[in-house]
Formats: sequence, C-alpha cells, structure tokens
Amino acid sequence: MASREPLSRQAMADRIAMEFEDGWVVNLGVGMPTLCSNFVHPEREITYQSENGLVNYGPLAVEGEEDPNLVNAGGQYVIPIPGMAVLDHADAFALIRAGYVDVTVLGAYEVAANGDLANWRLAGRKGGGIGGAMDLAVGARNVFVMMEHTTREGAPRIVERCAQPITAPGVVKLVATTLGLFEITPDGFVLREIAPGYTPDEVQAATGAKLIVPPDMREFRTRE
Amino acid sequence: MASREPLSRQAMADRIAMEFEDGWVVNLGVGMPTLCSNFVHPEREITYQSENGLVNYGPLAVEGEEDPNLVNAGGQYVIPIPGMAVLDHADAFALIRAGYVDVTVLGAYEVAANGDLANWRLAGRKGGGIGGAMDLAVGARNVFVMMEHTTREGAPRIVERCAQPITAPGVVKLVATTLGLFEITPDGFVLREIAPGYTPDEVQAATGAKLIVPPDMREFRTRE
Amino acid sequence: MKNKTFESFEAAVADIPDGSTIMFAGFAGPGTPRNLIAALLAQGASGLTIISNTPGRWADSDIVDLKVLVDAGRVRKAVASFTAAPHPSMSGVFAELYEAGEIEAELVPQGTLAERIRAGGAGLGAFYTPAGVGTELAEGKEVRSFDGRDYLLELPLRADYAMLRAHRADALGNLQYVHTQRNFGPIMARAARITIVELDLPIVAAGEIDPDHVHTPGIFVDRMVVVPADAIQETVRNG
Amino acid sequence: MKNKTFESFEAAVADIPDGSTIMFAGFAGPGTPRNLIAALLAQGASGLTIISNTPGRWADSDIVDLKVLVDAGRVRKAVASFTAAPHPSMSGVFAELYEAGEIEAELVPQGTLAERIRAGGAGLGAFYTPAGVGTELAEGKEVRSFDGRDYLLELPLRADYAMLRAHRADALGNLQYVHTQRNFGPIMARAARITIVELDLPIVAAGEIDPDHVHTPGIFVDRMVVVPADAIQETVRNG
Repeated sequence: MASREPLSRQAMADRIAMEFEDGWVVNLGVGMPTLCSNFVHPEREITYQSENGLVNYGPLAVEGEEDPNLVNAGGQYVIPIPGMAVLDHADAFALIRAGYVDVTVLGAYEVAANGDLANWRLAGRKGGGIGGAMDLAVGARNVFVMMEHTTREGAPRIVERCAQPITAPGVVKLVATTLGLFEITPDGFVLREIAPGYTPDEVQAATGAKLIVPPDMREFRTRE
Repeated sequence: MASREPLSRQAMADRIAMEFEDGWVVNLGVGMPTLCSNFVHPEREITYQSENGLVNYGPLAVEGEEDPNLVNAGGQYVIPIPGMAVLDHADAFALIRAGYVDVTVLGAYEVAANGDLANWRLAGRKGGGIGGAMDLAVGARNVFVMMEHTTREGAPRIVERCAQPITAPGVVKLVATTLGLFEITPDGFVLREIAPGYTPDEVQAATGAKLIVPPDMREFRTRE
Repeated sequence: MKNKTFESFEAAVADIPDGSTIMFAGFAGPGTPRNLIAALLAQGASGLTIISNTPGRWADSDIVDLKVLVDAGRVRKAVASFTAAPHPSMSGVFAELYEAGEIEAELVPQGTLAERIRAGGAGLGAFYTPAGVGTELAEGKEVRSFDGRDYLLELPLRADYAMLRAHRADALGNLQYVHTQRNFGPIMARAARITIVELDLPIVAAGEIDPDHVHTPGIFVDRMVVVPADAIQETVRNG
Repeated sequence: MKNKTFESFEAAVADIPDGSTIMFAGFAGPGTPRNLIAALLAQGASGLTIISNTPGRWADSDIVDLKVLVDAGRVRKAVASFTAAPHPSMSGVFAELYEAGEIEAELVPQGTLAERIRAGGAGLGAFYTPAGVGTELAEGKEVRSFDGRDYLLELPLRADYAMLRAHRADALGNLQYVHTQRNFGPIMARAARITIVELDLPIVAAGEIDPDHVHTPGIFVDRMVVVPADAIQETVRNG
C-alpha cells in the first residue's frame, strides 16, 4: 500500500499535458494548470496564449530576471521567447472566443456529468471572480479541468449536477483529479485512468456522480 | 457682370476649410473635398484622418516621390508627416463611429432641407458605391457637403426631399455649392453667403427647396 | 515547427475548391494579394464568394486585382462596399453581370464591412451599428434603439480563406504591414479558417520581429509565399 | 500644437469632479496608472464609478492601486471581472463594503468587459457574445440565437476619464506600450472622453515613433505626465 497516495499536482499536470497535440494553442488557468507547461512532450510544438495579451510566451522568469511589464494571466512573471506577440485585451479575448485556443486547462470547484463547469463563485458568497473563465470556457475548443478530487471537507467535486453557480454549461471534456482521469461522455463520467493503489469502488465512493468503469480502464499515466 | 461666374472648386474648398477649428480631426471625401487641405488656416492645427487607416497624414505626394503603400481613402498617394499613425480598417472606422472625427466633407448628389444626404447611388441604377460614406455621415460630429449647385442637366441638388436614395437622414449642417454657402437649420436652408454677382432670386430659381435669406446674408467669402 | 512557407503561389492556392468563400485584403492598391489572385485565376476555382472592399477596378487595366476573377466568370457573389463604379461613365464586366442578374452582390457600408469581418474573427454573434439607419440598406434589417439612438443589427462575416499581402514575416507567421498596406489584413486573417499571405520581403527567423510590433500574430497565418523579384509588385499607379 | 504635457499628476487630475466614471487600465500590475491613482486619492474626488479588471488588490499591501480609492471610501460602484477575492481567506475593505451593500458592483466576464469597452470606443450600440450564456450572469439579459448558438446581449461601456500607464509617447500623444503593459490601455483610451496617461519614458518629438508601431494614436490622448524617477515605478512584486 506504499504507493497508495492521491496523485500529486505534478502528476495531474503531466497527464493533462500528454493530451496537448502538436501545434496546439494552449491557455493555462491560474494556479495548478500553469504546471502543465513543465510537462509538454519535447517534440510537440505548443503555443501558449494568455488572455492578458500574450501569444507564444515562455516559461516563468527566474528570480532576478523578471520583467515588471511581462506577466501571464495569473500575474506571474514570464520570459519572452522568439516569436512572441503582444495584443491588447480586446484582441486577446477576440481570438479566444473565435476558437483559436485549442485547449484551456482550468481549475474548478465542481464539474458535473453533463460537462457543466463551476469555478467562479461559491454559493452563498456575495460577488465572485470570473476573470477570463467564462470566455475561455465557451471559446476554447477543449476545456480540461484539474482539481482535488474532493473539497477540504471531503465533499465530492465530481458531481451529478453542480451545486455551485456554473461558469458555462456542458463544456468540460476531461478532468484530472487526485484520484484519476475522467472523461465526460454523453453517458456521463467515464473513469479512464485510476490513481495507483485505488479501486474503482473507492473512487466511486468519493465521487458525487455515477462513474462508468470501462474494461480498458488503466492505471494513471504520466510521461515523465 | 464680369465677376458673375459660378464659384470655383477652389473657392468652395477654401470656404469650407474656413470652418475647420483649431485642433479638429478632419476627414475629406474623395474628389472635390480633398482640395480643402490646400486652404487650411496656417495657425490652425488640423489632423487629417482617412478611413483606410491613417491618422495625421500629409499632403499629396509629388510625382516621383510616391510610396506605393501610402494612400488616402481616395486612393491618392500622400506623404507621411511627423506624428502619423496607422490603424487597421476596423479600428479606423471604430474611431469614426465613436465621434472622434470633428468634420467630414463629402460630395453629394442631393442634400435635402431636413439634412438628408444622398451620395451613394443614383435611383434606377443597380448597385452603388457606398465606401465609407454611411459610416462617416452618422459618425462625424459635423457633415459638410461640397457640390455643383445643379446637375449637368440643370436639375437642382439642393432639394426639399431627396429623390435619390439617401446615405443618412438629417446629418448635413453646411453646404457649399457653386452658387453659395447654405446652412441647414430647423427651418430649412438658410442662404448664408452668395456667389458674387448673383441675386438671391437667381439662386432660389436654381434651387429645389425654399431658401431663407437672412438680413445678414453676405457675399461668398474665401480666406486666400 | 510547422512549415508555413510555400515555394510558389500555385502551391499555396492549389487545394482551394470551387464554391469557396474568400476574403481579399487591399484598399486602393496597397495590401492587395495580386500574385495570389493571379495564381487563383490560373488554378481555376469557380463559384467563389468574394469578400473585399471592391470587386476589383472598374476601368480596364493590366493591373491584376479581383477584376480578373470577375471577368473570367469565377465569382458567384461579391460582398463589398462598392457594387457599381464610382461614376456611371465607368462600367465593366462586374456591372454587366450584376445588371443581368448573373452575379450576386451584397452591398455593405465600408465600416460595417470591416466590423462584420472583425466580429467574425472575434467570436461574436452580431452587433448593432448606426451606419445605414434610415436608408434603403436598412430594409429587412432589425432596427433597435439604445440610449435614444437607432442602430442596425449586423451579422459577422467569416471565410474559408483569406488572402492578403504583408511587408514581412517571421518563420512562425508573425506579420508586419507597412503603412496603408495594413487595411483589412489583420481582421481578415482572424476571420478566415486558412490565411494565405504574400510577402514583400524574405521571411526572417522567429525573434527578429519585436513582439510589441507584430500586427498579425502567427497563430492566424497558415501559408506564406515570398514575392519573387520578377512577380507582381505593388507599384505607383496613375489614376 | 495643443500642449498635452502636464507637469504633475496633481495638475492632470485636478478638475475631475465627484461622481465621475473612470476607466483604469492595468492587469496584474503592468499598465496600472499608480501615480495618477495616488494623485486622485489626494485630490479627493468621491462617488466614483470605476471600470477596471479588478477593484484593486485583495491582500494588504503598500502597492498603490485602486484599493486605495476603495479603502478611502471614494468608490460608489465598480465594474470589474472580480468582485470578490480569488480565495475566501482573503478579504479587505471592498469585500466588506460590498457585503454591507455600501458599494455597488457589476460583475462582468473579462472578455466581455474588454469587448464592452472596445464597443464604447467603436460607436456600436450593443453586441452579442457567447460568454455567460446559461449562467446566473445571464439573468435579466437578452439571450438570442445566431447560427444555432446562443449569445447574450451586452452594452458598450464609456467613461468620462481613462487613466493608464504607457511606455513612451511623442508630443502629439501617440503612445507605445511595452509587453503586457498594453492590456486595457488602447481600448480604454478610445472609450473615454478624456484620457490621461502616465509615461515610463520622457516624451519624444513627433516623428520619433514609427507610424506603423503606434499602439494608441494621439487623437485619443489628452493629458500626459512623465513619471519622475522618485515617483512610483512598476516593480517586480512577490506574490
């Protein structure tokens, strides 16, 4: 049982990044999703886009080499790479809505079996933080989610229907959590890959929606 | 009666240019209106804007000094001046619709007593040439017109109601023709200035709308 | 790295099927993709819908522009801000075909044309513009008042292909235009599925163009051809 | 030539009345007009409507941003894409005032915010965007289908003033931004009646900035102040 640990953020990011296809334009949400850029297959060309106006930017700046006027959408200092381009905010979101982003990876409070995404406001709290999430959720060709499998209190985040206010209906296609990789199909959640040492029943017990366990379910993969 | 001649294009352009105020952004239509730039008061700072994306461009290029990639909205080669800026077509029209152009000077087939402008299509002809006229007519803070007083066949161009399809309703404020300067007021056309040697009755006879002749009507002025 | 550089205009337009919708940049000369138009004429695609400021020059001329496609009968429909010559004395094949009902045309105010193309590349459903209100162009269109002013509902334009001319590019397709060559280039590149560019200058390495001065980011550009010295250059015209 | 250069931030904001609507550029630091905000705080205008990506930082900090106006009770209403801290553990005066109903807020998806500002500076009446469809933000808004997809009707935003930070300018007010300093600058400059800019670098003569690389033409810029060496600079923050 030594290996029976929830998946690390790094493992989730690695797994999500395996889905990025050569030539894709990728938008990474604030927080965990930014880790994906550490794990992209070296032979795949990925263009990172940031909704504050960057196209084709580089990794996080190391301390002491930050440019105070070069940040990604999470406010992190990044470095330019050859071929970078800068847009204003309207043009940056124009390209997102127009479908030029192949995938956005977002964090979430909840994801529902119908693909609903909830990540901008906790019910009962006044006000919220949308940022670019609603535009990305409806504009990107693929919406992938990375999140803890349950809340700190143990409540499931993978649910039949979102209890939290939704960001966009029916948009999520793939979810990586600390317990596995879940595909959203017309029939609901399919458990594609499972964290090492866990059983499907254990994962189902921690989940708020019916999981389909296909015959070809496998252990959670990473590339590195 | 030696001086009894219709006003020249130069005189009309000179007179219209007298109306340009210091600091104005000016858009000149194709044809006659472009002459206005020759007559601006030297102590007034005018910024010329062209709907194909120029802000603050210079006079027509002399032969041999044309830049094949620098034209105004009439397709004429112009020269850059210090402080010029280039925009794409969407941004160029955005600023026109948003009211940044203080005046546009346009040619016309007809202008009506209610300010209606007709300058894009002759009735009975299929198709038309709008170009930027409809956007300029609704977007510019002032719409001035320069035109021959009558058609080649002698029909009036200043009319009670436009017979030609209109470009925009109720937008024209001032018209210079070969016979005078006409202001459009809530009561209709006011003959502000008259071509030398003509009487108001003669001008009225060549006009398709009732002219108000104010006590302070004067002879057509030019600055140069 | 995906290779976007094509060796010939012919190769860059080879797969364009009959019936395509194509946006063509260019305003009164600058920005017109003359070599791509010539190659498309030779390629033979027909039944085209063209979106551009004009469907080509009205007067006879040996300058290559959209007129060559119109004259060859390749155009089924034109969306433009001119569907007749500026003066009745001018005519030409477009006017004849249009009068005869053999070519379809949608006449759009130039600012509305630019904004519809921009909206097509901005993922919007529609927008309201004041241009055209109270004119015959408003017939059949929704008029709606906002803040006491009337506006017309206008729909986005999108295309299968965009063709444009730019000044230079890097290997990723980041483009710069020079002066009024820019015109419709940036908005058409975003509104089309496949954007094909002819270039004044040789392609430079990524990093050679200042990121703050890229006019069209490479993610909008699919195919590039450098204009050889013996091909069509934008030159000064008279009249 | 109209002199747009002001000697001090104080002079550039001196006439701003109570109740003004002001757009503030800046995203996560870059482009934030910190010196103008400090001057506005000192000037005392209150009852302000602020339009910006956020109403300032959520955590306590000695960095000057919109938080100083909120904390001083100068803000009546905020239009922003964040009206609560990203995490419930953060709080602050804005959240307290908002929960208490003492500050009004309009929460707008960031892309819609940018597009509404752009529409305000583009003379449009409204537009339809897909963002927010099917969410609680769609409540009370018109939903309309185009080409089989649902969109929300959104209205333009305009302002009395825009404040922004740019990299450099010429004497006519032509602006350049550096990297992500650009963000809301170009669109806010067009949507406001009076645009006030603070500048990293000294103002150069007209003609010193390449016309192809002007990000905001001077016709949109009214007042400029060069940031002195001892004023607030954009610096690298931690966290």
